[in-house]
Amino acid sequence: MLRIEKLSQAYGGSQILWDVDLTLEPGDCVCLMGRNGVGKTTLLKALMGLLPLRSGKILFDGLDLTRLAAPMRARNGIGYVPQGRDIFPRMTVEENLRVGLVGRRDGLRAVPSFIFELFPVLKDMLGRQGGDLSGGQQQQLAIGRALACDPKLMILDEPTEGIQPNIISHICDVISRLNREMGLTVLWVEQKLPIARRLGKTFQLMDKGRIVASGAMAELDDELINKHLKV
Amino acid sequence: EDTIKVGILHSLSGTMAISETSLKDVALMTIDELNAKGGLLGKKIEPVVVDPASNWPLFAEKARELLTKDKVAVVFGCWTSVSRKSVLPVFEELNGLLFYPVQYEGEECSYNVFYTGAAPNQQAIPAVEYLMSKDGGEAKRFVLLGTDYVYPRTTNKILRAFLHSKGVADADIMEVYTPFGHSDYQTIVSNIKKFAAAGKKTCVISTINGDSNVPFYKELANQGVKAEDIPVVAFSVGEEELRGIDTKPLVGHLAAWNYFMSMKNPQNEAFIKKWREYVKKNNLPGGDKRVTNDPMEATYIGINMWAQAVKQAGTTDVNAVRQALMNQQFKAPDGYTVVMDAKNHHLHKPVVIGEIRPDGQFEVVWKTKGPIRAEPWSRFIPDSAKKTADWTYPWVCGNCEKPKY
Amino acid sequence: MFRQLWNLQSRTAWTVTFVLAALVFVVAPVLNLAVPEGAALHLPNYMVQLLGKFLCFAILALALDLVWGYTGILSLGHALFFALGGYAMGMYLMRAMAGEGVYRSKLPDFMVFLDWKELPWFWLGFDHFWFALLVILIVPALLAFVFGFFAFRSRIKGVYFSIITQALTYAAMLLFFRNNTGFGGNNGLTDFKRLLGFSLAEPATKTGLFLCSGLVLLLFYLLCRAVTASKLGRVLTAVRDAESRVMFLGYDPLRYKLFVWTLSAFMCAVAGALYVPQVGIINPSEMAPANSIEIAIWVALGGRGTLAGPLLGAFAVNGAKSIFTAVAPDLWLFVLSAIFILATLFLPRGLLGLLTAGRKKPVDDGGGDAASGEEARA
Amino acid sequence: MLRFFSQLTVVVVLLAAVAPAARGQGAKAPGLSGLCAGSRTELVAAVDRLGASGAPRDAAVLRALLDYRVGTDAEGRCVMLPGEEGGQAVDLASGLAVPGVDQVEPPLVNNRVRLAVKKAVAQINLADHDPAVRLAAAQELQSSPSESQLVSVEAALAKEKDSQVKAALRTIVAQINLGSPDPARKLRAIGIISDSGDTSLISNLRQLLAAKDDPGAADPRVRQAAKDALSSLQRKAVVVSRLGDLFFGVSLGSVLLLTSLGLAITFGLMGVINMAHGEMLMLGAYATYMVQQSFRAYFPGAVDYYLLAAIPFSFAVPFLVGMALERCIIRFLYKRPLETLLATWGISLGLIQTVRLLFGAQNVEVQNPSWLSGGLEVVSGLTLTYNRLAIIVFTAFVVFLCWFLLNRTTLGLQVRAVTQDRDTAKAMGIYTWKIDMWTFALGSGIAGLGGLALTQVGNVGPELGQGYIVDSFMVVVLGGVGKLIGTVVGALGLGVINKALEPFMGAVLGKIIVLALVIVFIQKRPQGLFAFKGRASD
Amino acid sequence: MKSVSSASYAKPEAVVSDSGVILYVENVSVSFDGFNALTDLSLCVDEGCLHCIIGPNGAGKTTLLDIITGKTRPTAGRVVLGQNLVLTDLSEWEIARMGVGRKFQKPTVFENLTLDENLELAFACDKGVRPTLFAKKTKALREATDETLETIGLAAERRRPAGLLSHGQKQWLEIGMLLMQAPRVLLLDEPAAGMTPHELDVSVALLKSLAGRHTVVVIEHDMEFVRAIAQRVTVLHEGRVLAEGNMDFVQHDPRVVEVYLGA
Ligand SMILES: Nc1ncnc2c1ncn2[C@@H]1O[C@H](COP(=O)(O)OP(=O)(O)OP(=O)(O)O)[C@@H](O)[C@H]1O
Ligand SMILES: Nc1ncnc2c1ncn2[C@@H]1O[C@H](COP(=O)(O)OP(=O)(O)OP(=O)(O)O)[C@@H](O)[C@H]1O
Ligand SMILES: NC(N)=O
Ligand SMILES: [Mg+2]
Ligand SMILES: [Mg+2]
Repeated sequence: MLRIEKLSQAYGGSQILWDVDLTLEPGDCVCLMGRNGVGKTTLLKALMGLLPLRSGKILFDGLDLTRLAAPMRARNGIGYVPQGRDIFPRMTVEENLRVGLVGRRDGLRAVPSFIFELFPVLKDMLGRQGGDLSGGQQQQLAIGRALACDPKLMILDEPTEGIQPNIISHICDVISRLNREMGLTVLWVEQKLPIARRLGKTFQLMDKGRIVASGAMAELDDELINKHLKV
Repeated sequence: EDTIKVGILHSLSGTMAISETSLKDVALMTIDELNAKGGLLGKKIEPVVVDPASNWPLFAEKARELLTKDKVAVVFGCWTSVSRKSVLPVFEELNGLLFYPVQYEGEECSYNVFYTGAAPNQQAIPAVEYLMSKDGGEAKRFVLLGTDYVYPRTTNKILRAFLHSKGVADADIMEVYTPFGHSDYQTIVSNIKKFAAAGKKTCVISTINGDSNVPFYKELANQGVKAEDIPVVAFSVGEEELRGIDTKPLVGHLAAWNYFMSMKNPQNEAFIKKWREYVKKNNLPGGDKRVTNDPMEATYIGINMWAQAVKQAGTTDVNAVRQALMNQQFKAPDGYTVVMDAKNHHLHKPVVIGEIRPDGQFEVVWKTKGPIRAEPWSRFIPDSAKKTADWTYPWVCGNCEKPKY
Repeated sequence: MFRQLWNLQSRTAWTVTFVLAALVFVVAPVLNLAVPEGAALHLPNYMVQLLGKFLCFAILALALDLVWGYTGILSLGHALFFALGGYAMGMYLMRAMAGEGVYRSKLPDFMVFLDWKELPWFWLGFDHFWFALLVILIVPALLAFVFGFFAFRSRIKGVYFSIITQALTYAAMLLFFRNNTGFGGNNGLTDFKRLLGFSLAEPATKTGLFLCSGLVLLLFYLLCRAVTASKLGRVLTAVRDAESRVMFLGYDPLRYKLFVWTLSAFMCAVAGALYVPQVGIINPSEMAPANSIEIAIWVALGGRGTLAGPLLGAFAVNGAKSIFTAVAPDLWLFVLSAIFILATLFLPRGLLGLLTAGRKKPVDDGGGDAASGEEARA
Repeated sequence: MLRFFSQLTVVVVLLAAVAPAARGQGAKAPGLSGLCAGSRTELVAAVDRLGASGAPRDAAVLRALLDYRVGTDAEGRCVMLPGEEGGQAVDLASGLAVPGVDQVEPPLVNNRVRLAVKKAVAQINLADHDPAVRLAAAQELQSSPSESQLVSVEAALAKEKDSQVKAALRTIVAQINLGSPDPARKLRAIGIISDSGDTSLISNLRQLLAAKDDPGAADPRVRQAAKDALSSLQRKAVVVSRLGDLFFGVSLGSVLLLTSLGLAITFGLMGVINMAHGEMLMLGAYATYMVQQSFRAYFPGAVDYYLLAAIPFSFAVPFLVGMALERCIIRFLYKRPLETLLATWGISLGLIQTVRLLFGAQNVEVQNPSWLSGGLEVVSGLTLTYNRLAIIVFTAFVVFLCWFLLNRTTLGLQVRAVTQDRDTAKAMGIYTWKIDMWTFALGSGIAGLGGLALTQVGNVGPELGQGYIVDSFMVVVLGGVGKLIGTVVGALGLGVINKALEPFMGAVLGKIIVLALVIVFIQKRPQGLFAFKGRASD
Repeated sequence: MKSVSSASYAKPEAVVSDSGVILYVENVSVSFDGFNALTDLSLCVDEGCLHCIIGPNGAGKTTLLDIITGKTRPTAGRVVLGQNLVLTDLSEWEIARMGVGRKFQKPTVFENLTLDENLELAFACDKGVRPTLFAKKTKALREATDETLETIGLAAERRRPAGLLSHGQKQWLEIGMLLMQAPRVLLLDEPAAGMTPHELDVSVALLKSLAGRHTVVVIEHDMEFVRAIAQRVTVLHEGRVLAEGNMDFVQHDPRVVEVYLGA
């Protein structure tokens, strides 16, 4: 489904990602973990086409994304939930969701109702400015927006940040369900172990710009955690 | 050094480019012509063109540069009064020579400047006299409408004094000013109509400058102000300005100048022909639509007179040329032999009043018998009435009340 | 004290400063006065005057950079303060030649023209240089202070601030255009004769004014250095980046903005006062909105958020203008236009960025340099 | 409108009348040869004679005089040349055709002659069979009736059947009678004037009240009646004048709006500090000029409709230029929005100079098509000019166009997404570069439409845009950046306030006050009229 | 109760609190265009206490901090610091000078300043214009900076502009700025968001060490974290207090479970 090969990335002089390899099979649900500043967000942005690569290759569904611009990637079925939500602050909730529709391949013009079932609060807030929402509401909106474009692969950057516990479970359930039932592939950056354990089928551990460990979620043991998630 | 350098100081960009570019062109044409005739004192004349960009301090800087760096023998330039005021100290300090080709408000007479445009008594006052005459419609009520700057202000001040002297009451005078670049004349035209509805013959004396004229005349035409009913006489609208306007609805409105392109005489025909050829040869923008106008004629006169004076003096030395310019005569395109006044550095010029024709030219409806002498110091302004401009012995001054020597 | 001064900037920066100061204070006067005319190295008078004018523009650019580059307040009305300083100086110069005008009147010529019988109240006192000096130092700064106080208090920011400053200078321009206002209308004030008894036509006076401008520029430059290198400078940058965050740290942004804003206006006024005797005229077109925009252009071209950049920009743009209006009167606008466009595209950190290429400095409004290449890919 | 049509009719009728004369069938008309007189006094006298005694056909000759078609030919005969509809020259003295004459030396026609002709034509036309022509003639005579006309006007009144014409004639009689020494006639006249509600007659009443050497005016009844009539007319005049101000305001506002709409898109929505906006207006205006010139060259018959054809062109030219600029320059600057100021300033300089070199520094002429010339005098004292009415309608159309594109298509949504967060917009599948390009081009194109409108009220020169840039930015910012509705309200508001102040303050002070109001207003609403509120606003 | 003058240089020492309560929120209501974000909310925070506020998304927690710090003005009610200082009368920066520091939910740091400079600006000292202009880099400042950088684990990045930090690093920097400010009351909006398990432990220790000397108000959704630190917990829901007490108490409140914690 997704294959990242020897991806390197640098901001100006300082290299952040070093030969990252990552492969996702259709229906995978991967948790990407790592300390602050190891390059998780950078990896996702590079994957999304928002940062230029230094070297490496990205293949998605047999398509070479490496030279493809971000919008094409979105239109090819990658949904992105950025870290820090990045809601369009001066657009209403509804407009934010409609922006999500732009990337759809089926040209649907109305926001699918399952999003409101998923996040009922959005329904109440449809006319409100995105920037006025509370942090957690924005996060829900960001996930809703990404779902609106009917992605084949969802990449989520710490999507549970700032969300109330019961909704976190709810989101986990939904994503798992989409993953299981609709075959949605998921790449999820997560810091919180319980959530990661609950959600992820496999994990990838990053450290200093490299993938340092990976495997089935059950294999994530204290040793790895101590080694790569502690200072 | 086998050339004589002359400076040309006209804005080629910025707001004034619209008017001044033609003056640069006609200056170059005249210089070409002189060079074709063999130049001056056996040398070619080399024009040094600079662009002061409608920026007044830049005028002063460029003037200084022309005089000191390029060491030009003379400068032809400026349009607005403020640009002239800006360069004046430079010319006086460096004893340069400036020919100023545009009608202006007077109240000035510099040793270093020769004024080839009209002073108020060579333009404004005869125009108003004409409007008050039987032929001009016997106007009784006057709207003095201008752009808010010194030329309109002064001209209107002089006119008001003049009108008072003719027994016109203040109630019959309306004075209105607009900012530079004003483009919405709805209210003003409608007020003029109201003012004119008082039953007395009303006319408008417009000193609106430059670009504002187009919107003004368009509004005038569209609100149905006809020249027969409310004639507008303008002092800053010539053939060049009319090029931007559809003149058919404006037929009959007037302008007062010292020259019109439509004047019929051999000098003018030759002048226009030369201009047409020059435009064609140099492929100037506008092509065969290019016209001549009063400041262009004044530029042409100025350069020719200067050349004659140089020949006469046998040198380009400023003091000698200045001396030689006194009483210098030139057969001008206006059909008269114009004379540089022996005393006040202003040209004797005929006053011509024209009515706009449908083709954008002016029909001359009145002119003076011959050239009249300029009065740089208006006798209608008390403080200036006392003044004399006389650069000959025993006065030797541009603005004093008694002889210096 | 001295140490503090020394610590203001790097050693290279000091070297550059000294070299420039030497050029202004030693080389230029020597080349102008001591080297005989005609010699290859002679610096002609008009060049001295031209450079003097540029020095004033450089002060202006410096002043704008202080508010725009460091504090993020883009003023499109700075020419107003410049012109006000200029007018105050002009009024003094007019009064200093009372009785020598065209009408030999105590009043300035334009007042005689308009039949005014006595000086309006706001002209009183200008026959004294010290008074004019006080006005130059105080009035524009005061106006800036009052205007700034209300604007900053209402938390007017970004383009909104830019536009009301533009409206302010535009309104002032129209006001000064009116002959009735009492500042000489469109013609402004001109035909000055002497400053503090020195004839303005004398080359020595001009050289003196040039040196004065150079000195003031140097002082202001060091002052700006001191301000921007201080903690206050960092607060300003912080205000630019995240004003509300600054408040939650306990700083009152209003006072900080007001401080630089007023300081900047003050610098402009001084520049204007130095400018007027050198160019010999002050009139309302100095307040035209386009003039203020041009200052921003100098700053942007030179390098916003640095101190040397704006100086460089002011000299480069005005120098280019000066040269090309004479060399290529029909085409100079294309040259200028090309300079602006190319510099924006290829010198994101301005001319200074070109000179200091390699050395890193973070760029504001979000990441900067990366922009160009990245879009192209798409 | 009425007036417009009646004028048209006059022209048509005159042209029809010329035809027989031109064919040389006209009778010998004594006095007609005076029309070639060298002295203006003689000329005017000849015209006056024609007016007093003339037949409808003579009106055509008078018109020909104004068209410089009457004059002395090479053989010294006074000849009238045929008009556009063709025919032969006619010797006015003999009434016979003089074939072969195609050039005459016309007498000097100036305003004095023109005025006399106008009056004479009006007098002749009072007997016209068409009521519209008669009405126009009567209205013409209203402007300065003289005692001597009383007889002929009363005669016409007696014959007149059309009520409108009757009323007009009665007013003329009343105007003349106002000067009669008889108080009773005066009173009657005042009554008629008062009933007519015609505010242009205020001055007649004023003169009556001010008259010193008129014994009839001293009569207290007359004075009272005159005062009452005066105050009622004056009240009406004030209302008319306020309405006028409102119209002027809306009209100025719509010009402001048209010139700002493009900027509301490029700056308001996209955030480009577009100093080249004025030049897009200018390009639109020059495109209009070019279309006019092509029509003149290739479709001279349809020249009146060039303006309609110019609409797509004045949109397309700046649209394409905008597109090119966006692709070559602007797009590299989205992450450094402040620097767009510098680049667009450079663009602006370049465009101005390019146009100056191509078309010259001088203004070029763009004509109001005949259907946009003149105006509709709704009541006396208030003329709504057609060009400005058209601009108001056109503005509404352009606003609708913008509204539709931005709110009824996803363009608006995508533009806003792109400006608010470019990266996220990309990640949502928005082709940001396409959106940028189309939007900037659209804004430029809309500005071009503004330029088209400007050609109808102002001048067309290379610096045209410079005069609007300050106002445009002010309007957009005043309304609230990014709010189309704000731009609309801001522009109309500024226009109306400006025009409401102008009668009291004059144009200069009025403008200063408006600027001051803008400054104060922004203090109250630091984000413009239609501010973004809420958390995201800072 | 009389508010001390809102003089610009009022010092935090002026705040008196002998009752042991440092912060009173009295009957505060806020509405935005008719939407009631807070409704008649009252709350006390004890001096030196580690007080957690939890509640569903949109409950009004951040809005409450906005009210306390002066970012938003209440429609009704007031906030009192100590016993005598009505915060709702003061401007944001005055409140900050009174010793109320805040970390935002979305990290906000000065992107163009280095970490050092960010911390320097936060450092507690006279923040008037003149003192700032003549401020010197004191030893106290240097020590505090070093110490803080150590605490937040960003010593290696100290000379980099803050804009180049990752999301989590910015969170830490903002906490560091709060520490430098040494406020009397620390208000932290979701400090644990985006932290790794280990970092969570660090911040737990940090906050605990602050308690006692400072009053700490924490908003969090991470129940582990709250459980680890909270001395008192207030649950907000739809702009009102739903429950209050210690962690155990609220955790078992069925209403809290229903609207917030979930099964
Ligand atoms: N624009 C930039 N320029 C230079 N360096 C950057 C830039 N953005 C991020 N970095 C650096 O890149 C590294 C990786 O950042 P990234 O945001 O990918 O981390 P992360 O793994 O997502 O961390 P977190 O868990 O805190 O979100 C960090 O050390 C950061 O300082
Ligand atoms: N300026 C505003 N305009 C309109 N609504 C607002 C505004 N500010 C806040 N709100 C609304 O008020 C409610 C409370 O928001 P607040 O940010 O305080 O929630 P919160 O408790 O912090 O939530 P979270 O846990 O998600 O951060 C939300 O529904 C939000 O949409
Ligand atoms: N001198 C003039 N017309 O400005
Ligand atoms: Mg991250
Ligand atoms: Mg919150």
